[in-house]
Amino acid sequence: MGSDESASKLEIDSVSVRFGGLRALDQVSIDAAPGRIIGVIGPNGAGKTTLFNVVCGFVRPDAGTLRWRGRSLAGVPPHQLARLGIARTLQGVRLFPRLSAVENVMVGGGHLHRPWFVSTLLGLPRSDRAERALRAAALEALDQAGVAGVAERMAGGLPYAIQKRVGLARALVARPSLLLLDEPAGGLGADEVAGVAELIRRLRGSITVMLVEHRMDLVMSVCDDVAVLDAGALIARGTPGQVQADPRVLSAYLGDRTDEPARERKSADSPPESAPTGSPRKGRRQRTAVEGKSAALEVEDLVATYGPVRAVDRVSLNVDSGSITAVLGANGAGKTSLLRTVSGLLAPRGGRVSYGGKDITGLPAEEVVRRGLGHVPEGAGAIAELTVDENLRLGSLWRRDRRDRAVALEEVYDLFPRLRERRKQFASSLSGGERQMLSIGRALMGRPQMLLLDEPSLGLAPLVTEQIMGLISGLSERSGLTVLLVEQNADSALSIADHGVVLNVGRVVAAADAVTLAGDEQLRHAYLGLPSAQDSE
Amino acid sequence: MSRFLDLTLNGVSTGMIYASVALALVLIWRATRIVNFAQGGMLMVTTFVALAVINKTGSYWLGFFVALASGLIFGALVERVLIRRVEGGPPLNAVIATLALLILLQGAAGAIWSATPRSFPPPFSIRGYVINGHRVLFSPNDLFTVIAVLGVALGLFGLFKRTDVGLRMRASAFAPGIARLEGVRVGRMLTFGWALAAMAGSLAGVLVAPAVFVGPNNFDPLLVFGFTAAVIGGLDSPLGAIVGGLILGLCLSYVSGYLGSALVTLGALVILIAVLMARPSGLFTSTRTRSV
Amino acid sequence: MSVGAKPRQPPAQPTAGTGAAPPPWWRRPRLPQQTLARSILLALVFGVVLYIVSELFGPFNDLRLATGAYYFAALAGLTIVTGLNGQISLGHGALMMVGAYTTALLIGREGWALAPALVASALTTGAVGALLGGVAARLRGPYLAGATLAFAVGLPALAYQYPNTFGGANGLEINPPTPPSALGANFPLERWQAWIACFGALIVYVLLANLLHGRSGRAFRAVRDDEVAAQIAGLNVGRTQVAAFVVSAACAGLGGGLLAMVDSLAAPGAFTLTLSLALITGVVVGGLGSLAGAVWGAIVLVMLPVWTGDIAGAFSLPTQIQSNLPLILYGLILIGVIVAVPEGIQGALRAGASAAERRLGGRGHKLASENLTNAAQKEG
Amino acid sequence: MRHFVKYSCATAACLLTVGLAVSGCGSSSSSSGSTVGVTATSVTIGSHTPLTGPAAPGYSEIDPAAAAYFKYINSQGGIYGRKINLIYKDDMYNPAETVTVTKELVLQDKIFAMYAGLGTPTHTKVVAYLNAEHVPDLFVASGCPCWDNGTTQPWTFGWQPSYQIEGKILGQYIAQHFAGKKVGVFYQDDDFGQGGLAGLKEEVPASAIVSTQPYQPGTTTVAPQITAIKSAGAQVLVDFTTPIYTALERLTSFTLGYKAQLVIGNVGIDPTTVGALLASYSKGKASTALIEGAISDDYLPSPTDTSNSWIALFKKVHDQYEASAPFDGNTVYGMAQAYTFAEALMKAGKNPTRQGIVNAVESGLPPGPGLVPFRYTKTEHGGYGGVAMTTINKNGQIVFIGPPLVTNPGSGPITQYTTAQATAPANGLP
Repeated sequence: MGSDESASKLEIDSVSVRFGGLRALDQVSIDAAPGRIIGVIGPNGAGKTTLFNVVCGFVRPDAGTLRWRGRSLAGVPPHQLARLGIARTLQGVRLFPRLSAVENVMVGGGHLHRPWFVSTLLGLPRSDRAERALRAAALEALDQAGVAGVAERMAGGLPYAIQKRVGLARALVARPSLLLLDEPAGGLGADEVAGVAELIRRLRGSITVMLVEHRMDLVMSVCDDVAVLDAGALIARGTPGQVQADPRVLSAYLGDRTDEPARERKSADSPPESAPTGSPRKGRRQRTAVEGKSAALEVEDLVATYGPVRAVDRVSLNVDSGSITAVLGANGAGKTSLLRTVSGLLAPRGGRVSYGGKDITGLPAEEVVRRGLGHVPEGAGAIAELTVDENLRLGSLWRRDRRDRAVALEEVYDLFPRLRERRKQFASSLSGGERQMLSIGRALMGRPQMLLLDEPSLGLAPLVTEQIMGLISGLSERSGLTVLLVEQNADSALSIADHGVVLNVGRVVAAADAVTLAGDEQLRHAYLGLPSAQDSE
Repeated sequence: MSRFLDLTLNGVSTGMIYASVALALVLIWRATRIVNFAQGGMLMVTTFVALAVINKTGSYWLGFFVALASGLIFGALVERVLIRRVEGGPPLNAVIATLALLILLQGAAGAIWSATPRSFPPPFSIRGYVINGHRVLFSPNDLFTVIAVLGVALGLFGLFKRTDVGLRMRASAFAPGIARLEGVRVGRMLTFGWALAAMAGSLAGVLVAPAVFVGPNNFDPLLVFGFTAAVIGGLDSPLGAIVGGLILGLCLSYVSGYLGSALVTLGALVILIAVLMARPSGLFTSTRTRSV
Repeated sequence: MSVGAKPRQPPAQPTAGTGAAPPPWWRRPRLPQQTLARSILLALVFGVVLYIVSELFGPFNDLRLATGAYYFAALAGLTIVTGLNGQISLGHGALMMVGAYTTALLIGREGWALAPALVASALTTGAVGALLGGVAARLRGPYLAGATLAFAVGLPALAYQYPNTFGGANGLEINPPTPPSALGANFPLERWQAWIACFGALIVYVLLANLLHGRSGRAFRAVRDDEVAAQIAGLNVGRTQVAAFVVSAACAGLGGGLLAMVDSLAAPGAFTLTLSLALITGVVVGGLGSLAGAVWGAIVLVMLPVWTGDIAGAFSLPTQIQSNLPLILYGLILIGVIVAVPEGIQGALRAGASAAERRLGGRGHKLASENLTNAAQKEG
Repeated sequence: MRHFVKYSCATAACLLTVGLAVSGCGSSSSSSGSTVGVTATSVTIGSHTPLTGPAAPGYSEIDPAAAAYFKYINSQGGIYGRKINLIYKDDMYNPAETVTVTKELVLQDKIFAMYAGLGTPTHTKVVAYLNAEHVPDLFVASGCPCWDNGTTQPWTFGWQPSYQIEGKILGQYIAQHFAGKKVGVFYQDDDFGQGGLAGLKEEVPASAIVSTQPYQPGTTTVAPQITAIKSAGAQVLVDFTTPIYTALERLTSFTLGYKAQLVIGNVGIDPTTVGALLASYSKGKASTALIEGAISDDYLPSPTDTSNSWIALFKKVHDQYEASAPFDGNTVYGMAQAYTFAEALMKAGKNPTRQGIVNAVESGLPPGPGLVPFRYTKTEHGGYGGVAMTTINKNGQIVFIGPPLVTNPGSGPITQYTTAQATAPANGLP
């Protein structure tokens, strides 16, 4: 490391990447100076992981250059980076689950000690020596990561936080000069994040670290430099303090973009010309008769897990009939898992869900929908292989009344004239906004009394987001639809919601009516890691 | 030239048979992500059933439809009784389970109907048409074969594209999670998918039976070539199954005619590898990029 | 609206240091630390066991032992590529065929001695495996299954196409090895064949065990578990997959060579698709991904037909049913095993062993039993 | 690493346990002094044959038929008071399996002799073993000339006429009766088809043979081969095929409108089997309409010839012991072969030994149900030495159209055999 450290510089120069019509990275330039810790932040879908994938050779940039130690990285396959002194961790953990922790780490250091194949085959002392040296290095790396005690345990069975550290050790064992960390704190609790921060801080000065993170507490506490991406473009660069104060950054996160020209993420994605009825009001909703309504959905101490991760941790909330409740929180806070558990896609590990007074805990999804609970899934909820018409019809098939199905279809087309135009097209050819409309429309085909909406604004241009929010608000107002809305874009969500709930690491950390919550410190803390009252506890 | 014509026609009619077995495999793959090695055994059993009906009643068409119906029932039964139990486990286990079923079915057929192959009547004449004074290797029965396979393919296409059940099945195949959210009972769709696939397979059985006779092992090569055809076409694409079957049928007919019958299986290997090297997921499946 | 529990993080810090209590005496055999010494010792132990077994057996059971040994070599190869590297192969029967024909040609036509002929068979088949692996590295799941199946069906055609070299449908015959005169004039041929086959299987076992517990085995398993993460960790995924195929093919080739030696033949009828499918069945039923599983698989492949035959023989049924009863039983037993023990025999044994351990071990050995569970998983 | 050791040890222990368990069972009976497989009341013989798998059709009937005949003999008191116990094992036509089941029969079941092991690719792999172990290898069920070598394989005997002999006699008939016509040959690509073709070429001038098309057993379509023969303009079509491929050839020729004088080797002519395969195409006529007029050959009486005393005997045995199976050429084959074995055992005397039965066969056997004599001498182990020409009549029956002819597998002359067939013994005993 020592001598060439001065040259261990990564230069990302005007890199652009397009996926189909989507511009994932747009002329991004970032330099990573030796010995510094650089954070890359930005809302979901900003292009952070794509940036790492470009560096690692998984994605070929359409334009721009990458240089490492002065040499171009173009055409370098991912598996050769380790030898060039570049190591990376992956989003999630992605350990090798059926290898022990120490074996995982040994794989990462494999290029350092390579015995001859034949000597391994015969078990010659030479390979024993290499193996011992590698094992020692791996144990040291595990120790460095603070998890030496689990060396012999199977990686797949380890607690999530431990797995994260093993993943870090797997990267560290290669003695990299540049370490790329993809969400090192994703899915971790506050204490665990602090531990990871400490680990990363210890690397400062010796190697260059670049990290992509949603957890602002981590970014703000360890990074020397922060680069902010939004919609594929670099929008800010500076110290954590500078970035936190930057209004552009705040608006990128919280979605208040009134002072900013709308940026089109999708070339083909012009907003729908005829905005549906109930156009959004910029102010908070001022609904009155809330107390007179009965609770439509009651969630009590709900627990759900994904493998070792406790995604939903004893969450309780009530949604009043006819109201809009927003569930807010950063990436990985457990919002989507909460919805999936309510709608029966994910089996709960504990707790109770009741809807309309009836217990629906653990009911399979296909039955839950028959109780009048529609779920609009996240992202590409539209089935790409089906046409618009088929996607919509699918939503009403479980209903017996054939004639009403046709009526519902016409109603949805009236609501989304743009979809009527494209009824014969495959969903794969739609723009992001149109797909979102299609997902919502499909859920409406079942004439639900309640709608679970998962990040309807994900990856959409602000104008489109506004229209979708307007639509939801309108539906709720006109037909008394109850809505549980999961959103990252807190400002948009709260603009139409009656109530808000903030999740952090699977738990409810705040709940209040929308107006109160919009000004709450707790929300800013959850999103941007700003100091709040809680931290001083 | 007339030889070339004969080989081409022979390729088309055998290709359609391969296509219909491939279709059965594709339907099951799409629905449950399982390669059904028992397909050859299942269609063997339904063909024996059809033969029994024909011999009893003397009516080909009754036997024909009984074969299709018993295929439907048999497929659903296999899915419910066997496949359900191995579905969640390691993917190879399902393969082994279908292999075991194949062995079981062949043993049972040998015990019930004996190893001796039997004659299966063709519904139409097998005397070739005369073109330019030359009697070609293509008979009304071959024409029926082609029409029947295309008909069933079109019927399936219609079922998938035009009916509610088809829509549910496609949704279950492409996005089971979303399908469930829209109230589709995905489990039933899987059973129905197996039933339909077994029906397509049983069609292949009765169509090919006049030409290969009915015996416990007489349909083994059919499974091998049907699977090859499905892989060539792309396991997710019914259209690919038809095209894959035709390509394989034609190529193997030319290989056998011009290079020698010893090279047929080797020819299938070469064609398969050539296609997969150009398109690792078959002709009609788009390769998806892997995620990081 | 109610609010969930307040954030409360249990300290998830792991204990520092190893912390594990020393394992009880019965599971720490004092064995040399050097792999080479340990391999030799193990080979000796196994060798002695096999020697005793072969002495106890009559000639026919010796033949079964030899058959099991060549199945083991092929199954161990399949364990590498399918169990540890995650690439399905339905073509290992054809690879055995390559090995068998190489041995038969070298011994029968070129007059080679058995040992060099077997080594050459492993190497030749390894080379064929490199070609197959090059194709396989580009394919996934059922497409790989289809390609290897076509390989299994297509390769025997070469025997028909070149009858002068490969003997056509009849294949080739070779003379069985002669037991050295030092063993006495009445030394049974089958025992000598069993010794040779077991020696070959033992070499496969030891070499593969070395390989699997070293760098290559780790690489194979890492690529199986996560190709992307393996790339990031510096592994050339394509090359690792080809390497797994080469090693695997070499084992299958040796297995084929041993088959040629034991059965004195190389003929297309012995290497049909049925053999390839039996092999994949063997690894899955034995327990995918461990050499011990391959041992069980070999026992199943040799003994299951015997058992089904014996059971069928206990009935007196009409000829037609009697002849097919073993097939029916075979299918039924396979289905039963797959449904009842999806992890295979070795997997079931491990689960049973660790359950028994937990019950016996009590609190003092809690950590030890945990180690066992992990070790068991690690073996897989 | 320790785990590896531990599991290895565990595996070794398991192996040892399994070994002990296996060694416990089996291998207990060893008759001291007397001949292996022979007791005062029984003679145990063994056979390998495909009972399941692609090769099973037809062949799987032979050993059960023989077993039925042995049961009949046993019910008549056996041979010198000994019952013949035939153990036949399924080898699925897989040579490696043949080796295993043969050794099982010899080592574990302690058979006195190998009897009617079926198939060339299979049985060739155990000839060396059986000879080395001095196990009589009687009446291999295959027409390969490779059994016929008393010098190098003193323990092995063929039974049916070799494919060459058959080819030669068929070839002579073609050369005599269809002189000047173009001949096409459709044959199975193994030693059966190749042997027949080689014999044919001894007699038919090379210039007359316009096309020879092999097929692979297991192939689903023979159309490419038949179109080649048709376009070569062959006027005489010779089939060295199994019944399934005879039927496939007939169907394909029918589709193509290809008409030629048919000549079909003995293996592929059995009218019962072929007729059953073509039954659906008969349209009211005899199911054998498509092979009517075909020239063939046989060395045994036709199963449809109920006036023949042997057929009557075999039918009686069949109806008594194996009634559910069809009565066809395979049945006659199996029973005739069983009769030959009974002859040999009888001739070996009251106290049969392995060498004794070999000597008995080498000293010659009466042809029994056969139309031609056996070629059994000290050096010749070939079995029936010829065939008689036949044709299929309107009723689907085999009709003899010429006297029995005999020859050798080489280039020896073809001569007539004039001795008439013996009458079957009433009690079935030689």
